[in-house]
Amino acid sequence: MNVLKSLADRDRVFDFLVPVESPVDVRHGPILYLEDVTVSFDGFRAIERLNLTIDDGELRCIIGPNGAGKTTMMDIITGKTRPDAGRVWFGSRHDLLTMNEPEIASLGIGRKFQKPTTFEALTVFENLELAMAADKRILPTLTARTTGEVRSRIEEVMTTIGLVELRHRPAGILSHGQKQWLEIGMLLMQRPRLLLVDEPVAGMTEQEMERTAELLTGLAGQQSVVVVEHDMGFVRSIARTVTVLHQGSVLAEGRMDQVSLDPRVVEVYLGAEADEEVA
Amino acid sequence: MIPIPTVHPTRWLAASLIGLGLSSPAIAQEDPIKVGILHSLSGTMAISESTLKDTLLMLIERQNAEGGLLGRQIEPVVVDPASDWPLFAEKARELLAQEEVDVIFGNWTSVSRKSVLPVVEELNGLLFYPVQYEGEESSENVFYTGAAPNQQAIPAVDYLMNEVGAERWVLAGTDYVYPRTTNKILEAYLKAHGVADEDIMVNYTPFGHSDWQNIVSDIKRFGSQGKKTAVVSTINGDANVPFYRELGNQGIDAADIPVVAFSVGEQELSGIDTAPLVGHLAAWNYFMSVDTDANYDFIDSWIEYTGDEMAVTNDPMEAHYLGFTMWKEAVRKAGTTDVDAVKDAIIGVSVPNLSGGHAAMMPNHHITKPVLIGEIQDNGQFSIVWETPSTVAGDAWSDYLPGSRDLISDWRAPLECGNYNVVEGRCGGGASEDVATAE
Amino acid sequence: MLASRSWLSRPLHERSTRLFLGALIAALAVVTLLNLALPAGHPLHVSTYTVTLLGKYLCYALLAVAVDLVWGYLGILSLGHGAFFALGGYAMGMYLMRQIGDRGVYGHPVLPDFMVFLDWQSLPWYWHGFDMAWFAFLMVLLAPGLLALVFGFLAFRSRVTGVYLSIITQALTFALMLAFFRNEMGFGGNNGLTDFKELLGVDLTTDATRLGLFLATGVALALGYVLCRAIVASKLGRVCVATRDAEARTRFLGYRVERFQLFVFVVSAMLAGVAGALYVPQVGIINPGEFSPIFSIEIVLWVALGGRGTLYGAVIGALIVNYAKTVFTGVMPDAWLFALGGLFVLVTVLLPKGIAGLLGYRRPRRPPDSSTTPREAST
Amino acid sequence: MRMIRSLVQGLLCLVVVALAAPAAVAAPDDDGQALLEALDTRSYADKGEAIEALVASGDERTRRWLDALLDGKLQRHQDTGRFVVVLENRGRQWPVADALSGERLGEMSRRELDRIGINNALRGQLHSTLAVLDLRVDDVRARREAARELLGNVEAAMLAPLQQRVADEADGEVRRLLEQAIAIHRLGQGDAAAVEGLAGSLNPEARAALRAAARSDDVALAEAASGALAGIEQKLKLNRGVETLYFGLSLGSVLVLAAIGLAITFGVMGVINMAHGELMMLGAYTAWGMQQLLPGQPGLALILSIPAGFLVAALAGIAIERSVIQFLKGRPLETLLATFGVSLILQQLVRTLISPLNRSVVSPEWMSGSLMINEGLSLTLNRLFVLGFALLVFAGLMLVMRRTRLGLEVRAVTQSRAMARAMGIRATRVDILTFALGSGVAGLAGVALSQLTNVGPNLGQNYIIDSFMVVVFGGVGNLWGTLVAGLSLGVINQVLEPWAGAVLAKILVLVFIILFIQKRPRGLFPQKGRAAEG
Repeated sequence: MNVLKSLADRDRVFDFLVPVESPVDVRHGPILYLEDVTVSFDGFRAIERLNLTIDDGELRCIIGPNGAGKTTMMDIITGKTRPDAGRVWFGSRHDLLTMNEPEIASLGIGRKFQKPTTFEALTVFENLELAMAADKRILPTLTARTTGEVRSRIEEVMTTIGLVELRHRPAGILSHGQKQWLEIGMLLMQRPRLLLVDEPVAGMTEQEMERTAELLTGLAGQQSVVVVEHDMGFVRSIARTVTVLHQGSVLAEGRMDQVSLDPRVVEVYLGAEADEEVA
Repeated sequence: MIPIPTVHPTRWLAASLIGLGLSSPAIAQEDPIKVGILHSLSGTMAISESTLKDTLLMLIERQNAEGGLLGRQIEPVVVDPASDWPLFAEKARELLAQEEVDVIFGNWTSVSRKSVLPVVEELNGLLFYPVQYEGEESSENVFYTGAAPNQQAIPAVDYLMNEVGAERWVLAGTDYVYPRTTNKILEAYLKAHGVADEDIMVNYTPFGHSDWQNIVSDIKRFGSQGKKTAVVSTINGDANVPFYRELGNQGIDAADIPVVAFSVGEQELSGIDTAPLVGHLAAWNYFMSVDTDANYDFIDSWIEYTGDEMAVTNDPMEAHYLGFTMWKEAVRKAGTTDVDAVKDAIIGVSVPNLSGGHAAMMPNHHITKPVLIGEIQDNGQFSIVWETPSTVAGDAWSDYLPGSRDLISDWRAPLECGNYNVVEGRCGGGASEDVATAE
Repeated sequence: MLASRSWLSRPLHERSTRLFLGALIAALAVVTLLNLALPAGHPLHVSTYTVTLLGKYLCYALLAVAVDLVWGYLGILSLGHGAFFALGGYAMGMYLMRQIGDRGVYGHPVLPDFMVFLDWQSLPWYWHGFDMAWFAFLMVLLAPGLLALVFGFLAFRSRVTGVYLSIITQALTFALMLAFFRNEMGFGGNNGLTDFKELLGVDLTTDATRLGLFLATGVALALGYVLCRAIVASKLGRVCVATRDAEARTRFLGYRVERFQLFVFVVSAMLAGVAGALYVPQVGIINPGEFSPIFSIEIVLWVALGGRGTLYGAVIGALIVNYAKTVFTGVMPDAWLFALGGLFVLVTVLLPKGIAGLLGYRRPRRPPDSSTTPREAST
Repeated sequence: MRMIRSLVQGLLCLVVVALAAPAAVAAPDDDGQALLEALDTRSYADKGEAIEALVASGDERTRRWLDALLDGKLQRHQDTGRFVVVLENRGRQWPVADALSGERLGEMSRRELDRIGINNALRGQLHSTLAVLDLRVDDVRARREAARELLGNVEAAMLAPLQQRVADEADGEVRRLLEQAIAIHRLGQGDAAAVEGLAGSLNPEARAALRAAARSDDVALAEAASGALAGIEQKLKLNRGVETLYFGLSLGSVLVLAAIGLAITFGVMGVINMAHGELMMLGAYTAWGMQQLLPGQPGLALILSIPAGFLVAALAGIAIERSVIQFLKGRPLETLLATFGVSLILQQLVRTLISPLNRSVVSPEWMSGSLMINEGLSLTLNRLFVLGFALLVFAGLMLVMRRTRLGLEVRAVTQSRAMARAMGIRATRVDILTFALGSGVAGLAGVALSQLTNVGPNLGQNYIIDSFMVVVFGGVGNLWGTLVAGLSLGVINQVLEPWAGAVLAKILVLVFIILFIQKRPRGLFPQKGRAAEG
């Protein structure tokens, strides 16, 4: 008989897997803390002794030439890649290296991919609905109802990302820019403490970029935001502190104007950047 | 083509129903006698069964040429159960319920027969089953024209024991009910004749087993103990080719370790390079090489029918020949194709079989057959080295199995029981209502 | 679960489901009517043979729905669903065997015939309890369910995906087939289980029983369909689709993907088991053939042919292919494989969305054509 | 046995026999007729004596008659009672020659001929008789064969002449064998001294004799024998190991052959080709067809059918690619479904066009029998060839992939179709060629299989599942992976088989694969690229 029961509420079978929903503890310092993180893919060192701290509510831009390890860093933070060495802490309580993607996500770390990934077969509305912070175990998900307050929340976000009138169109038919927005919207639905945003404005028009900039700066404060971006213009428009990655470790860090004067940076990055703009 | 619905399921389903309805032609009264042929024409068993279909078509053609039966033409109804056992049951039902055939000739594997059995009994049909099988069955509606274990296995072992002087025995078979039962019977029989346990090696392999290296070398080892060793093979169909090839290549020749097979006939040999097999044995109730005029005529008409000079005949074909002839006689005797009439009429019917002597239908729905032992020749034929002095009657229930020792089968009145328990003096089968209610 | 009522009843408000159920019920009614009301020999009379045949089709339809649930919505191509079907079938078969009691040919009070003549002394432990209907019916769900649970847990946990997953499901069913062929296993080996007498005390051979089984299958199909619709229409269903199209994304949203996959996989396996259980008493035999990988591939073909990711497409596919098989094997015994093979080729080449793609009616959300993206392609 | 005396006499006059020309013309009053008459009796005992008489007669045609008798080709006309030798005994009409004169008599219906039947006992007798005859021929090989034939078949009365032979024999091997043969006989007589001669011999006959002796009541003899046996068993252990390994490798090589073509079409193109097995079947049927075209030269036919089989299968492959697969670009799943349909069609095609029955493919002399490593261990030739063939095919493929333009293009397309296109590689052409290559290799596999197993419509079905297992286990799209996977699975299977039994062994292997994939979800050698994504 109890076999039946265990089948009935299967989600309890794995109680040990259910994450401990404890608030992030930022009383002592930073919200994100990477120390001596090193990872290499068959020989090639993607990240080497990387140290990085993000303060609560900070907006940080991370720049660097291709292959500097920006995306790899995000993979490590979100649990997609396990580093060979080093420590990664979320607040002072959560050791991210011991958790898998869903656990990390449910701690309140949201991530936007370099290549916008949305659920093409689902409508804009459904995309956001899935992203929304909720009990994400099986039975609750199965029996979940879209209540009025859920709707209003989704509406709200849809207006922020300006996809209201497309709410019932499958994400598959959205333009590149719109997908970017939808993905950002999905991040917002998660109500994350920390947003990792990978090249948010790739393929966006000028005014779209401006709105994105407003959005991100607006977010900063209640949430911490880490932006990886190539577009220097965009970075200048939002950056407070900038970190320059090179060959997997921090080359320089500081305010945009300082950094851009740093000779090494000019050499390894801005030079390359110039080339890129030419190309 | 089948109707691809561009409309809604309901209408389609309705359409399909009508389709099913129409797929059975309306039946008038004075139409030809219908003979159902239930042999796999595709799938794994097509190799063995498709020739049986042709055999029947030939027999029917010949019969019609002679003016049919009871002045009516005989119309064959061929279906393809595709070596798919549940499909056998379904097709049998189709033949009996839809096509309303008067008799079915068919099945090869035991499982297909077992799957058809309930259907024929439920719809009271007639089934003639042409293949040697494990026995342990006697149905009111089935006539077993193939060999029961006592008509093939036991005589073969006798031959090896007495003529060849075998002392150690390898019982190698495919893992299904026929070899299992046959080997059980043989084990009991051998032990009864004082063969020690360590002198018997039993081995089972899956269907279509193709890698025999290990097993053959085991047999070789088992045979090199200084006692004459013989292999009794109930290996089925496809698995034989690689088995014999391996035997030949590992240098086991018939003089050292003879293999006697119960499932290897001329047809199987036609698919094998026989050179390395010369001298290995097979036990059947018929060989193509049997030297009788009846046989030569049968062979000639078969070759004419197939138009293939090299076409071979084999034991199950003869079994169908016998079954068909007996059914014909019974129908003549009864003057009707009505199942019950034929069932009663056929018991005791006796027809000359191709290998000399007569085959008579016994009350247990098995027939009398001579048992022949043949040695494989390089031309894919068998040279008959031994045969039973007279014909042997098929025994439905083996005397060497504890479960069935006390059972007999007699479908004549008053017994009319397929599994009468002589000790308890009652009909133990599901047929008896009293037991059913006692439950 | 009070909450569950709402999500379960959700599909009943959908047009597609209503149409489907309507069609199904109508069909059942028509068949029953034509079978009972009309005299045999009447051109429109549906013989019991046909009824049983349709019953078998409906079992296959339910099986196809189960496969479509995991393939169409979860993107898991299972080439081993025949295993769950067969397990359900064997559970039922074992019950039916025990029902024979001492009416076997040997009249043994407990042991089935095949055990008697291979002189087994006593009933193997795993045969105990199958004389009780409730236990057997429970096993119909549990046997496939547990297998799916263990197998799925391993596979999804270690993120086996795509063709690798498909092939090991195939390995699973293949291994089971070989195992059940072994007579030592005590499941009747190649002969399987057959010669059933009665189910729940009712004689299996009577026309009434056959009609009853047919209707029961119809009901089971209806319920199964509604259940699947309910799942795919729920938020969980959307998580499935999300997983299918962008697994990593779903993880980063905080869903434990492997557990959703496991849940749906097990549900699907149980449905398959039920289909198998209803199949056995109607065809009258269960044997290891049902485990054969080829059969499992055939199931997938039904779904593909009907149109995957639509559920009702699966039903249509199963019905058409098997109806075609019945007709061809009778009408053109020597050539039916050409027709069937040709059918598969043509439909896959000409109708990528299957027959459902042809139907005028569509679900509001168009069936995903993401099957054309390379990533999804190799799943 | 009484035959022995006559045998001895026979041996004396054998010199004549050996030198005599085979076909002499029958003398007018021929005693041959009488000798043969004696053979035509139902009782096998009498036949035995008749044979002795024949040998004793020293008639120079003896050898020819005995050979014919051995093949069941010595027959007698029902009406005329004339003895004939059947030259070809297939079909209904047989060409025959007169047994006495040897002159051709045209064709006779098998209906009017009676065979002079023999059974295994007689066959044994004939073998040893002929062996004794052969001890005299010049060819050393034949003498060795003859001597080996005598192991365990020596009769008391033969001892003297045999020892004589040993003395005269030039060849050491023949001498050794003869001595063993004599020793075995002595042992049979209970002569403990003979044990020495057999100690350390791996020959099964010798072992058999020792075992028999070990069972005897004579304690001394029994102990000596079992002592010798113990030593032999020691040696045999190594043999067993080698044997199992060989079994494993040869099974593995079959798996590799079957899978390697799939590794290309499936691994490289991502096409799940369910018709792969049927392509193998086509290859096998090509081998059969070739032998029909070249009757009497199975060897040549087989060799020719290697390129032919490749061609046929490759063409079939191209046909499939053009007619079906090209329309399913990037939808490999659909390819699974469509090619499954194709496989059904191909099977039934063979059934209708050729026959639902299996076809017999003869193995040429040089491929049958086995290669003797030592008396106790010999490797079956046909499998040895297949093993070698598999490795050759693999090497060939490696070359094509690594060294040729095609290989380069194929790899490029695998990595990134779009990029390859951009670089001007005609992806369509590459697809066709790749598929043709994969199919052709399947054809080769079929040719090889025709030497191991049935050539029939189901041939493909039996291998397709295993092939997929091997490819996936090895890692999709990695040829090395396929090789290693195939061979290792083969060995595992054969190592398990002795104690688990054939079925269980296979089940265990499957379970092993399932668990292994859990550990390494991308197979043995994971590879990047289109087909590897999932």
